[in-house]
Amino acid sequence: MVEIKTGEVGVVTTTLDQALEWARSNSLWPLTFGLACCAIEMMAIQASDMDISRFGSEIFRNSPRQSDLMIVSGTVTKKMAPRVRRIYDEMPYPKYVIAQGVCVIQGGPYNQGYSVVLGVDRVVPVDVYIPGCPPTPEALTNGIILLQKKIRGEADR
Amino acid sequence: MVDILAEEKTKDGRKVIRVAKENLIELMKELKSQGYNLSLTTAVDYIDRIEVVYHVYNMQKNEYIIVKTETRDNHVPSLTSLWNAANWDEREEYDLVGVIFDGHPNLKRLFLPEGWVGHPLRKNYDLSKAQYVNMDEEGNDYVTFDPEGGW
Amino acid sequence: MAEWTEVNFGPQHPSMHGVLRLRVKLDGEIVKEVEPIIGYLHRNAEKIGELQFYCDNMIYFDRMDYVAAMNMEVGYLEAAEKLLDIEVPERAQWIRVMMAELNRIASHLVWLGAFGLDLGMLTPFFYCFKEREKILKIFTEVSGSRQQLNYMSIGGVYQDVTDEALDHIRTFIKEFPKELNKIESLFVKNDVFISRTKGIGVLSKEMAIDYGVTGPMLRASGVEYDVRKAQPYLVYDKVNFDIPVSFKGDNLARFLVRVEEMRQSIKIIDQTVQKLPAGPYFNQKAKKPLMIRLRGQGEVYARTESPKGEFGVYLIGDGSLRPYRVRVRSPTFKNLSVLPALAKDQMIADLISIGGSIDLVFGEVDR
Amino acid sequence: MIEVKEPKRIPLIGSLQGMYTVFKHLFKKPITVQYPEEKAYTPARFKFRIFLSMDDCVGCTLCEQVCPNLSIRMIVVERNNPHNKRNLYPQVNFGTCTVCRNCEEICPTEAIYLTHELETARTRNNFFYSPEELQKTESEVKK
Amino acid sequence: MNILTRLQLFFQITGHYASYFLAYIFETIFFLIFVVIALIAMIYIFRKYMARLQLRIGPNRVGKFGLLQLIADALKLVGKESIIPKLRDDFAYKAAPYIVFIGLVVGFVLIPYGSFYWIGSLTITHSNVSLILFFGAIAMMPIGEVLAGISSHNKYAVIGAFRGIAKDVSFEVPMMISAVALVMMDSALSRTPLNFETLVSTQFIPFGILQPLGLFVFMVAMIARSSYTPFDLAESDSEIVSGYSTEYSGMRFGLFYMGMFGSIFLGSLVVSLLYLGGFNGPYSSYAGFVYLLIKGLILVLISFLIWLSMPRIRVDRFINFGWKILLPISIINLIWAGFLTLGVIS
Repeated sequence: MVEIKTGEVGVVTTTLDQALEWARSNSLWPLTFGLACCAIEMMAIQASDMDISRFGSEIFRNSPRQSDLMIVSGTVTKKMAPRVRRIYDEMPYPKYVIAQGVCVIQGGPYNQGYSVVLGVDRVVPVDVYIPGCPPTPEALTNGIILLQKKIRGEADR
Repeated sequence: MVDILAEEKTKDGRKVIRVAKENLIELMKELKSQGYNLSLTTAVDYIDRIEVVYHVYNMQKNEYIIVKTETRDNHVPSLTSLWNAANWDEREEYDLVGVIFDGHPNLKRLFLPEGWVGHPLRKNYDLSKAQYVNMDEEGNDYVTFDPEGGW
Repeated sequence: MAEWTEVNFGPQHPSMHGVLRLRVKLDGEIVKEVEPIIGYLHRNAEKIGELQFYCDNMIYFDRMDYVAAMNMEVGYLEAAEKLLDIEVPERAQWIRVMMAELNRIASHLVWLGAFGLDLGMLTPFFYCFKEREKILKIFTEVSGSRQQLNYMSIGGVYQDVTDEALDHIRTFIKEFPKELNKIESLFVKNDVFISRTKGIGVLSKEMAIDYGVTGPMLRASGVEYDVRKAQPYLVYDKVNFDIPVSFKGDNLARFLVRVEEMRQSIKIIDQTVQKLPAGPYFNQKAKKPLMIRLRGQGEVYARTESPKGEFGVYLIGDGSLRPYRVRVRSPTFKNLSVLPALAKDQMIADLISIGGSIDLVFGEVDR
Repeated sequence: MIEVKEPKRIPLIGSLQGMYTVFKHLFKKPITVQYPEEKAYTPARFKFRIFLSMDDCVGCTLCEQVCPNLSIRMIVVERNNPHNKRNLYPQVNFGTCTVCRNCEEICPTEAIYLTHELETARTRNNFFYSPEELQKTESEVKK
Repeated sequence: MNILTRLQLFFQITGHYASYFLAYIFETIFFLIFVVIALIAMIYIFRKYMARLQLRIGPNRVGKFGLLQLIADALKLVGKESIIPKLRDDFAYKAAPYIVFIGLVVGFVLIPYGSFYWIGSLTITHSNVSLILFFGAIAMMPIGEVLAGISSHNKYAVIGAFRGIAKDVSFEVPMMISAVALVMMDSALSRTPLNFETLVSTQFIPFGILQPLGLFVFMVAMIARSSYTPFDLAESDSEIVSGYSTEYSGMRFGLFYMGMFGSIFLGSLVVSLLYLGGFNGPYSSYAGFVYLLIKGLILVLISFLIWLSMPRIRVDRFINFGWKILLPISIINLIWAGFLTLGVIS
């Protein structure tokens, strides 16, 4: 009797989970968080040519409390890294991070220097990495689609 | 008239005035009275000495000259009393090269967090020794050499 | 004063154009004290510059003023070519002027859109980016990248301009002034915009010179000074253009000067397209494997007019393959240092609009 | 020198004119290119990812020297290539590549080149491309 | 014949009291569904309209034409973690979004909707003083915003709350004076001038034509009430992050977000009722609701246009504008309305 019950509940929860995953993947509100060069390309995906609002990421929220997606767009310096971490901590779960550009992935062109964090994944957990310096709006949109697939469990986690 | 050590020309034909650091303020005062303004302050580390290079320009005469002074004890008089433009430039050079500008009102690090060890644009700065930065509750930075203690 | 509230604007703040942090002391709505804290994007380009070949340093200059990469390249090459004694063919010089002016328009368009967003206007941003996207198409056509181009190289340009790209430039300069008028009218005909900018953040002539402010901000304060006229580099002495000047010194003046500069840039591009000479676009001395075997000796300081102001590069070579010291005079760094004086005793809203009118790009401030 | 002046405007009517200008765009066609389905026009010179033709590579290490950010490292791959006696081939870390195209520019045999393949996003921070992988397209590499 | 009596007739077999009970419950359910659909439609229209003005497409991936986008947003907001700041003022922090939302719903309850087809009158509340009740209800919303700003222990939020107070104080008075002008004119025409329905049905000539100044003042006040640009002083995206709602996340933020769009719709409906004749028109006993909806939607589109093309006004200028321009205008309008009323009586 008990087993049957949990089984039913399990079905309900999985469909609910699926519905939530569907909702989350289709309504990723990015945080207005520009760091460097890539921020301009991040603005360009908002603009008319590569309209990110088609995927439901229309609203760039200013407050980390209301956003789901942090696009780390540009070099994270050592002075900035604690702030990036704090902003990440301020975001409510579930939250996702996209590392845009090679500076964020492995330090990029500044990997020989003294003041650049070699990869933002040392600071915050990253879901999708998009190489390029800066990635074109197409590449960035491709990354966001990959993130959507990842949330829905279609791409490898 | 201020004592000038030497006058030379650079590769692209600009006039260079070399001056002892004691006479720097005097010379700059004179240049300012002639209508020159400060454009750029640079400190160059030559291992045994540090050369501080001032680019000054005159808008009316459309003239650009270079004033150089050198120091062996890292101390150079500050020009903030003459031009506000010198303020941030000198802070930057203090931060990155480690020249101490005497008389600067607010000589703090500009780019790097407080507590950073060493001045990176010195030729003997060790790039292999990574420093890590973290932030305490109040939002002040602190620097460690421990890779676990910061980023 | 104990009664003043201290508020931190940034580093993550919607209108800080990147990573500026302002420690602001507020008395209600009135800003009593502003202390800019910078360095959140300090990427040590000057130190890495000492570790790189002369030709490789280009990519770090691309990423300094990342919305005006072409102008940064022009600035660096002005210094590097003098230091390395390399002549630039005539055609390459004209192409450089053309590209630099196109990028000046692109940079001002980004500023225009962001200024609109700062003041709460949502729509002009999209029209500005639509136009900018056209310029980036042209850049992609000639260089292969959109924003960080690495198009120019020591001794000329990397690739020649194709006829197709020239056609696109021609259509662009034909259509752009109309669009610009439209975008400008959205701003200047709006009463609220005028009330937000007119008489706000007045920068006097003396103060501007004292703080080392250059570029459109200096010209908006009534100083007719443009490096392109005062000390022509490349072929700026062969093209005909005017310097827009305003004597008001407020936000509106800075706005109008920048918009007028875009029109003048269109004029310059028009002339370069017409006068573009035939010939080689590259100096063979710096071609192929030789490009990493260039040695420089002596010191050189070159000034150029970037969209933000006077961009200077000071290079010292010691005869080796790499520069001994790279030093950059970044215009935004100097322009930003005047913000505390401008924003004192203004309201928060004015602090934002003054900050927006300075045209901040942090890759250049922090380097 | 031209002095810029504040343009004439009529209070309130000017704002309405601006609103009308914005409103007119309602009847224009959107310029959005719907990316994953339709691709925008990419110019022929557009470059994004490095490719390598291993048969042409002579192992001269020029690309390794010119790379500003140490993305290219030469590794030994046992392969029968008469031009390449030392069996040195470039291995590219695309996680630091800035697409500066210096390697393409300097390569004496045009073995290393860039194409406009841009869908390189990954969910793991591993962007090392071995010389064999550099010959394949992105979809082949992902398998 | 209104919707309540129709429902009561439908449930008559259950007996007199039970049928009224069921009728009230179903009316409430229908009404809440209407409000939620109206809000979702508002946000969807806003996104699509904004996209088209900016030469974009807008949401089109989720469902046909992106119709399910708002469902996804709502579901996501429900499933999101709600962070509550540690140093909050607990009760005020938690109550604030509901105060805003309840104010909005009560506002929707109190306005008349006219009649539609065979259902008859869709109006829910019949009160002789519904105008006063309505202004009371929408005056609740800024209280919620101010509470949210002050209770959430954030400097930006406090600044936002202060700005909100300054804004509200400066436009409420002109708004009420222009409403008084309407009531004054209506008092010559009917015996219950404080009733919304009589106020609308006595508009043989829309009051907006008779009192263009009043229309202007009221419209500005409604823009300021729903706080979008140029008067989004309490939110000010680019200045004080998100103003009073900076610390809110998850569904609590969703309530603020819906409250904002809802108050745009509510404001447009009220302006069209009071000044543009509302549900008046040919065959208004059958299609009155449609007229009201069309007028409301046109006003909504105009509001969105203003939102998208205007910069934000500075807070001190807005206070000046309220007291030095709107107040004199509304008083002039009152005097003008007095003359009109005298003309009507004589």
